[in-house]
Amino acid sequence: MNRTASIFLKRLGSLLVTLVIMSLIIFLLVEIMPGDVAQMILGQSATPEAVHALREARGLNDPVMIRYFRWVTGVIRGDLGDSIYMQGVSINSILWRKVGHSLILALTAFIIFVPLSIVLGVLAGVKKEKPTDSIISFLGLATMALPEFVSGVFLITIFGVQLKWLPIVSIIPIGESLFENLNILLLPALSITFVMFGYVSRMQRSSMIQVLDSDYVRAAILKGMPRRYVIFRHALKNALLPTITIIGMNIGWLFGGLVVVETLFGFPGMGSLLMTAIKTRDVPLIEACVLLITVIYSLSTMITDMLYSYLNPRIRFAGGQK
Amino acid sequence: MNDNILDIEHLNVSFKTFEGEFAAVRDVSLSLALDESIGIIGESGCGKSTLAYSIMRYVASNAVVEGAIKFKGENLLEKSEQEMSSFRGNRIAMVYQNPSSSLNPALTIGFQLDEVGIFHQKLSKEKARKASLEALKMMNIGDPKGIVRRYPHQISGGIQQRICIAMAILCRPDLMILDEPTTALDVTTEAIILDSINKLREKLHMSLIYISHDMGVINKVSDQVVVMYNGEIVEQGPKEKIFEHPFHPYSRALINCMPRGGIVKENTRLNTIPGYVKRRGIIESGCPYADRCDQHTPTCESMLMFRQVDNLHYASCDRAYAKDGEELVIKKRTPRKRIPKHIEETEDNEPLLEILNLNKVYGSLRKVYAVNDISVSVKSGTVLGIVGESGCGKSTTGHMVSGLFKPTKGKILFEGKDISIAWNKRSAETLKDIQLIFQNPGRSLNPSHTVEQIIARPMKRLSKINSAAERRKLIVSLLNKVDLGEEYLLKKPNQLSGGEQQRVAIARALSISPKLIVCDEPTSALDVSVQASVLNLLNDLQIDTQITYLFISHDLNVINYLSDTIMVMYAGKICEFGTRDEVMAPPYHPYTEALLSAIPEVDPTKKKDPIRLEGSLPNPGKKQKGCPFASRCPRKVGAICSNVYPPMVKLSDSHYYYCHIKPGPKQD
Amino acid sequence: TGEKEAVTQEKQIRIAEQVPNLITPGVWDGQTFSLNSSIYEYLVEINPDTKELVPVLATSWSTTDGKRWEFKLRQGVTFQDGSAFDSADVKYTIERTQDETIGHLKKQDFAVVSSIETPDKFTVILNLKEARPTFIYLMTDYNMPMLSSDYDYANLGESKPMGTGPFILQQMIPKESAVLVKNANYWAPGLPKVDKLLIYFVPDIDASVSMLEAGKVDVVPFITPVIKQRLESIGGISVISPYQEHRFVAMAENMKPFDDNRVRLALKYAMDPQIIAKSVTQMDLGKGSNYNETPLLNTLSQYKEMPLRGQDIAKAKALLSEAGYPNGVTVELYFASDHPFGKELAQTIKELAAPAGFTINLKGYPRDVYLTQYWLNVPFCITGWGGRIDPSMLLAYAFKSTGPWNESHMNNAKVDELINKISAEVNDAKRNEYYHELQDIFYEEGTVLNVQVPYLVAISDKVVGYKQPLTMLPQYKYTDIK
Amino acid sequence: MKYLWYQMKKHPLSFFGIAIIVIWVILALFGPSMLSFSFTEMDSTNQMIAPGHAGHLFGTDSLGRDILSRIVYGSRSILTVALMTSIISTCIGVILGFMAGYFGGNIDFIFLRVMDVLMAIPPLVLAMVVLGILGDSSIVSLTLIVSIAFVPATARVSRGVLLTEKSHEYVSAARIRGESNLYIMFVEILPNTTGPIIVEATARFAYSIMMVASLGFLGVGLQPPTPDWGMMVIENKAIISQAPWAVLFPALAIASLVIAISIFSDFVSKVLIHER
Ligand SMILES: Nc1ncnc2c1ncn2[C@@H]1O[C@H](COP(=O)(O)OP(=O)(O)OP(=O)(O)O)[C@@H](O)[C@H]1O
Ligand SMILES: Nc1ncnc2c1ncn2[C@@H]1O[C@H](COP(=O)(O)OP(=O)(O)OP(=O)(O)O)[C@@H](O)[C@H]1O
Ligand SMILES: [Mg+2]
Ligand SMILES: [Mg+2]
Repeated sequence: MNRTASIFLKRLGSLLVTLVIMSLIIFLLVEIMPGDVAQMILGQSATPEAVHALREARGLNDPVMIRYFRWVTGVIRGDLGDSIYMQGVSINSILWRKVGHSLILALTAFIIFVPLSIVLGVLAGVKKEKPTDSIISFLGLATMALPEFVSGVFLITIFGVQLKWLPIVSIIPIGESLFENLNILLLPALSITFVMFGYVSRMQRSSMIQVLDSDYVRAAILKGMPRRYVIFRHALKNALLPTITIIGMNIGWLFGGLVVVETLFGFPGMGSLLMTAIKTRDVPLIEACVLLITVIYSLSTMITDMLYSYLNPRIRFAGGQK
Repeated sequence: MNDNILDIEHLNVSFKTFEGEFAAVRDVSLSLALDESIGIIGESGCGKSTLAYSIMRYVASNAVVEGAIKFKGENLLEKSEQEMSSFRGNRIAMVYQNPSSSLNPALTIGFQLDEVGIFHQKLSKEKARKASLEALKMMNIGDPKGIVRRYPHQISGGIQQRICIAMAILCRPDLMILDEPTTALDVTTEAIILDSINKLREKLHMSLIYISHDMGVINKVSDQVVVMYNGEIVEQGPKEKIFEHPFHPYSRALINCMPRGGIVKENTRLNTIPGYVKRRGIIESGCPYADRCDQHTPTCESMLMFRQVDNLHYASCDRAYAKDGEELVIKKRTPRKRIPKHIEETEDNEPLLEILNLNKVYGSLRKVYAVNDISVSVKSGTVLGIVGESGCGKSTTGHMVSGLFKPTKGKILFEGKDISIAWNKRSAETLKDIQLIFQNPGRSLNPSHTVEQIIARPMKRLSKINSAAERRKLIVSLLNKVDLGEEYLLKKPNQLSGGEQQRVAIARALSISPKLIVCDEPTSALDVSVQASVLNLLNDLQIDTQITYLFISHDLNVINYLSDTIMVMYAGKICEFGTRDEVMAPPYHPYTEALLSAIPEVDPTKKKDPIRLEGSLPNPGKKQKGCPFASRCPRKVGAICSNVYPPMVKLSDSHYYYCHIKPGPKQD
Repeated sequence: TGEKEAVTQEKQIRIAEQVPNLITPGVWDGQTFSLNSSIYEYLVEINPDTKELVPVLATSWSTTDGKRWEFKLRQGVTFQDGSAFDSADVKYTIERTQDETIGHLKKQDFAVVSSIETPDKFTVILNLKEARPTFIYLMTDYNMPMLSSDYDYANLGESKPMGTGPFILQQMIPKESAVLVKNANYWAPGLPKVDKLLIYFVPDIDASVSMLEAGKVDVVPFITPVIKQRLESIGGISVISPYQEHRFVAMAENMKPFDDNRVRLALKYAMDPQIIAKSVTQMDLGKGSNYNETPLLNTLSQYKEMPLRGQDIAKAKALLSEAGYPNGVTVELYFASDHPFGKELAQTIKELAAPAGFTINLKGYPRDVYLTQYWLNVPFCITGWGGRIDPSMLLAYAFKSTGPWNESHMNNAKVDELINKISAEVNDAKRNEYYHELQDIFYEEGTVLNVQVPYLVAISDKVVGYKQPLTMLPQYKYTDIK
Repeated sequence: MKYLWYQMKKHPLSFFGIAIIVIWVILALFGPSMLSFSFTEMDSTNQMIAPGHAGHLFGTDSLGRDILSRIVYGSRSILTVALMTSIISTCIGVILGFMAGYFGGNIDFIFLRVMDVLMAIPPLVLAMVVLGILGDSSIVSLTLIVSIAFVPATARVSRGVLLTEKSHEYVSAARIRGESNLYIMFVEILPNTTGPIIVEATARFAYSIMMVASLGFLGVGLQPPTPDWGMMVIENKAIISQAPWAVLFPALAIASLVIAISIFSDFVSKVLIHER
């Protein structure tokens, strides 16, 4: 337990370092970007005075470091700043609602792909080199690197355009909440599921095969334990461990995928918000989104790590050989 | 039919691979009576494990099994997978080589033991636990109640293996198969396990199949011996017969190539078997050993029937030593005399290598005190043997000398020059003078370079021989020196057998004519037959060139054979130091004594009582105050042992050890 | 159930439009219209059908010489915060154009105002430095709604916009949606006709249209011609084009190779207006999209019909070699790749010009990069311009030698003179003559291709009375839903 | 060679994968010269016509451009970018990963921390933000940024492979004969790590295509009129109900190429790693 706690502290420390560096990178990146935010806001007919005035008003004329520290101190106080377009409208008021939506979408995808890919991955591993395995493995291969928007387009064509079962746009009607419109989650979540299924099921398959090939599984079989029992009691627990890490690490991909999927379906989440922010060069919003993705991703890997170390007795009870 | 436990009839196992189908077990017939113990012996790759797994009906998917395996009259090969479950672990149990990977890391020891009882004997959880504790007690494991709550990684290798054996005897099986259960363990641990296996046999009356490549081990636990070569049984009979009157040329060669029983380099040269085990396709016939046999005749091409040599003694060769009388057999078994070459007077020489208060601490957060305050000196032209259990710091010492690490403290003087620095600071001269040969030749040769590149590189770098033609000439002569031909130049390491690889490694070390070669267990990864040839080679080279060796091994027989002086190490410290004859004769340091007693003897007539060393090496992460051996010492004097570092007991100019026990006759 | 009934009885129009950037009057770049045009109001507005000026907050206006403008204001109008609207607010609104801290987009145009008089609460008099007979049109500009002199627009303009308009902002979820409710105190009796406007901000036009198809919204402005085609087959949805906009393909008069009029003519001869219309707008020429070589919209009354120059590759080639480019010429065309029709137009021009010997490399950039780094500095570019009822302002900005956005770097004394005459001429007929004269010059040696693209709005047939004049401001107060 | 055949026969799917890749490569190299339409040619009389009509095998888009020629031309840019990306990211990754793994200690620590930071942001988001901010994506900038986004992954793999190899004694042997670090890394170790590195590179290849296509889809990829498959999908998504081919064919092109490369990479890894 102690060990888990120390892992937690270590990860927390590195998370902070990560965030600081990340924030600096984003900030500098935005700094070198060509074009002018103020010009962007004011458009073609902007007067030079207008541009200058706007820069002044939004504090864009201050030196980078001052702006950076202003921003960082704000973030520490929980104030992500204002959207560049909306004086007085804090990013906090824009972002969190969308983050909530994205998390629900991610969770939906999670609920679909995690059991699906683990079950099928285990099945493929157990039925190694049999037709069942070939089919599952091919599906995994085919979906693994298929961009979300491609599978999304196929899904839209089938379920939205041809069958008309599901809405092809995932917009929440005004005055209603996401929970009243859960059907809009399905197609985007399925698009994400495709890619994730590919990754996770393949990983699960190979770790299952590796575990089934291990000495201790052999030992269990030679102890006369029935095959089914060996698979569930002896193999599965060990075979799931690497998968947990893989799922944790792929949360990053998942968030990349969210941007694409949300853009494709017009889903009001963080991904489409980031896309809008990029298109409109809403610098504080870009910074906030990227920072948040970093936090979510780092937190999820941290939780994965801890879960892993908790489930793995080798780490949980790491002690001398006594 | 009969009351045999096991009858294997004409068993054939072949594997389908990319290179075609080859036979791993060929026409093996074997019977095992109740309470009988058979030892199966043979070099690596001879199909021993395959045979064992076939009995358990656990073979790879690319295997084809033919024949019959009858367990108490029931043919196991005809059983369904489900029916087999009731045999496995219940009536036939098996223990394998690697205990640490055979236990499930995610489950507690107790769980893994209990499930056997729960499944096979339908016990309740509590009863199963009781049975498990009992089995653990039977294996002499202290604190069984604590052990069952632990996970495998929290337990040392020796105890893990004892748990595996306990698991195997839970259901009181009729037959137990042990596949090299002690190969991965230290001799002292091995001795304990062999001991308990023998005790179990007495108590439980079960039949045993014990697989090993070590004749000493087989000698200890088996009544009958089966010698396998390349998938076939070449000889079979009571162990006394086989060890004393080996009939088949292979058995004979195998027995003779081991350095043992006081054989030393001055008076003997080890027997060797040329060549290596070649896989044979299923259609090839004839004597499998024909290509390596010194008694080879054209008729060997067609396989011969098993032939009864004596009552219960069979062999599959009819001519080799058939006509030899008993005396001749013994004579042939004795290693040939070697032309003794006198060692030059090195007495007044300055030592070539001098180690002064050498220390090595690994890591900074988690410290490992690997070598603690060692001082020793090596004279030019002699062989210093370093022996000790795994983890005692032998390799670390050798590696510091060769410059892989910088010592944490202390000095290494080479020809009076301080070389206690790492490789990147050493002069080319020093690098050239000290060479290192590793344990695993497969890993010490770059798999993507050719033999020529491998040997040429140090010549180019350190001897500054820049002409490729000149280098090639030298390489060819080096290859000849290590009994390899010119055709090896363009081969890559994975095209060579283990022995050939080690020869290439030796050639590489010799290529720049060093003054000192550190040999870090150069033969432990090799089969006995290959070990013999490598030892011979090293010995010959040493005589030819008067090179100095720092020879590291955990095998006291090998050390005894090759060394002039011996250093026994324990937990990073020197226990005993002296010339070979001094160390090998009493009085001993208690650890040396235990080590010597633990070596399994090949001669079935000699009976030895090993000194049981319980426990394991002290935690290398802590600095030891007293005698490091105190925790396991059977002759501990008192609290002083664990509190005060023992003084040096000097028995002669060259012989000393560190112990609180006063020299003199053993006090018991 | 009673509540539910109330909900169903409530009339609402649902609109899906682009995500707005700034919405504060004065700095608003005119991307999202429904929100602003419903919350704010202007002194006058344009009747999209008759194109005539309609009194709104001003009940009447008059000028004698084009220099002194007098407005009579509507009485009894209140702002949505309850304060009364009067001449001080008008004065404030106009003075605000000069506020340095705002950078008002109409600053230039209102620089001509020398003084503002408010003789009483409902009269405002503006004195101009020089004659501006068409000054009244400025008051229809989308950045010139009447603001309350007591309201803090600097801080609340984005989050709590407030004006005298027919609708009040009730709720806004930034970048997602806004809800506008009927202004109960609206001055015009019977208006607005619906109770609510629901506005979705959807970044992807395609998603908006899908919502329209699915019956989830009623109005989708700013759709593309491709989508128009897609919607044509669907019952219950119509696509209207209230007005057209300019896309100027500008050739800089002082930069190679367009410094030679023959090269400009060669490009003009290489163009096929039919193909341009078809490729860029998916419409036939004259049916929703237009093309000419002058800065005037074909649809304006000022425009004089001119013959289309047919595509003549041979002539184009000849002109090009005459100008010293017998082997053709390579030039880079800059445009904003994220601006509607930009990509399509650029690619079409590249294709059409190729046979005549023009090798055109396309340089598309995001709009702000294009505007800050390339526009006004490059020999060849495409820029979007909104249509204006009174084209004189556009001319002064973009084609006068001193114009701030003279992208084609025109420096033609005759053109300058004509533009000056146009803005000062009181007589309409006289002014139109000047316009025609100008057109002739542009036809012969002009620096632009004027591709006119439709502004398209997709509307559910349930919506009646949708009005949107050339000022781009939809007039939702007249709109009703069946 | 024989071994390769044996493996291919054992994995019949690999034929399929390799065949599709070969087809795409041939199309990319020679396809444009075999086509009857240029990829920018606008057939204004034949806008959005169905596949097979008026000589347009895959139909046309809303500008009357031939879908087939756009796809064939698009294969050039996507293959070039993906190939360059996988090569560049592998090279940088190998160099960084090797340095870190080989020297260990503080260098490794810093390396791991930096990689942690870079890994904390999904590569697609990173590339999207950078390209979106820079605004101007050419083949060069696209290649560079996607490569950089992939470096953490490749560097970690290389580091892992190096660490395994480094534990082999031939490295120690090289050290104590005084070889330079560079020699050890690149002459001794590198040749033995080609298997896993090639496998990683081929996997990267598939991911590059995925990423380039996704960036195109998001509108921050290549600039028009360079036909980009991802961009074609988003451009034509509006007409999916009138001209589904304009969306489905580019999507199918992406899918076929990505799946084929995945199969190939899987096959390569079986040949080079698992079954050795
Ligand atoms: N599944 C398999 N496929 C192909 N060859 C195999 C397979 N399993 C074992 N072999 C080969 O069969 C031969 C016999 O192997 P086996 O493990 O029985 O030898 P052994 O005598 O136990 O050797 P060791 O002492 O090394 O354990 C070896 O050459 C081995 O490489
Ligand atoms: N690089 C290292 N870092 C940390 N600890 C090490 C390292 N190398 C060896 N050790 C530890 O140092 C101690 C001595 O190791 P060393 O390899 O010298 O023993 P050895 O006698 O050669 O054992 P073996 O017979 O197993 O080869 C062991 O406890 C080992 O675990
Ligand atoms: Mg074996
Ligand atoms: Mg060692």
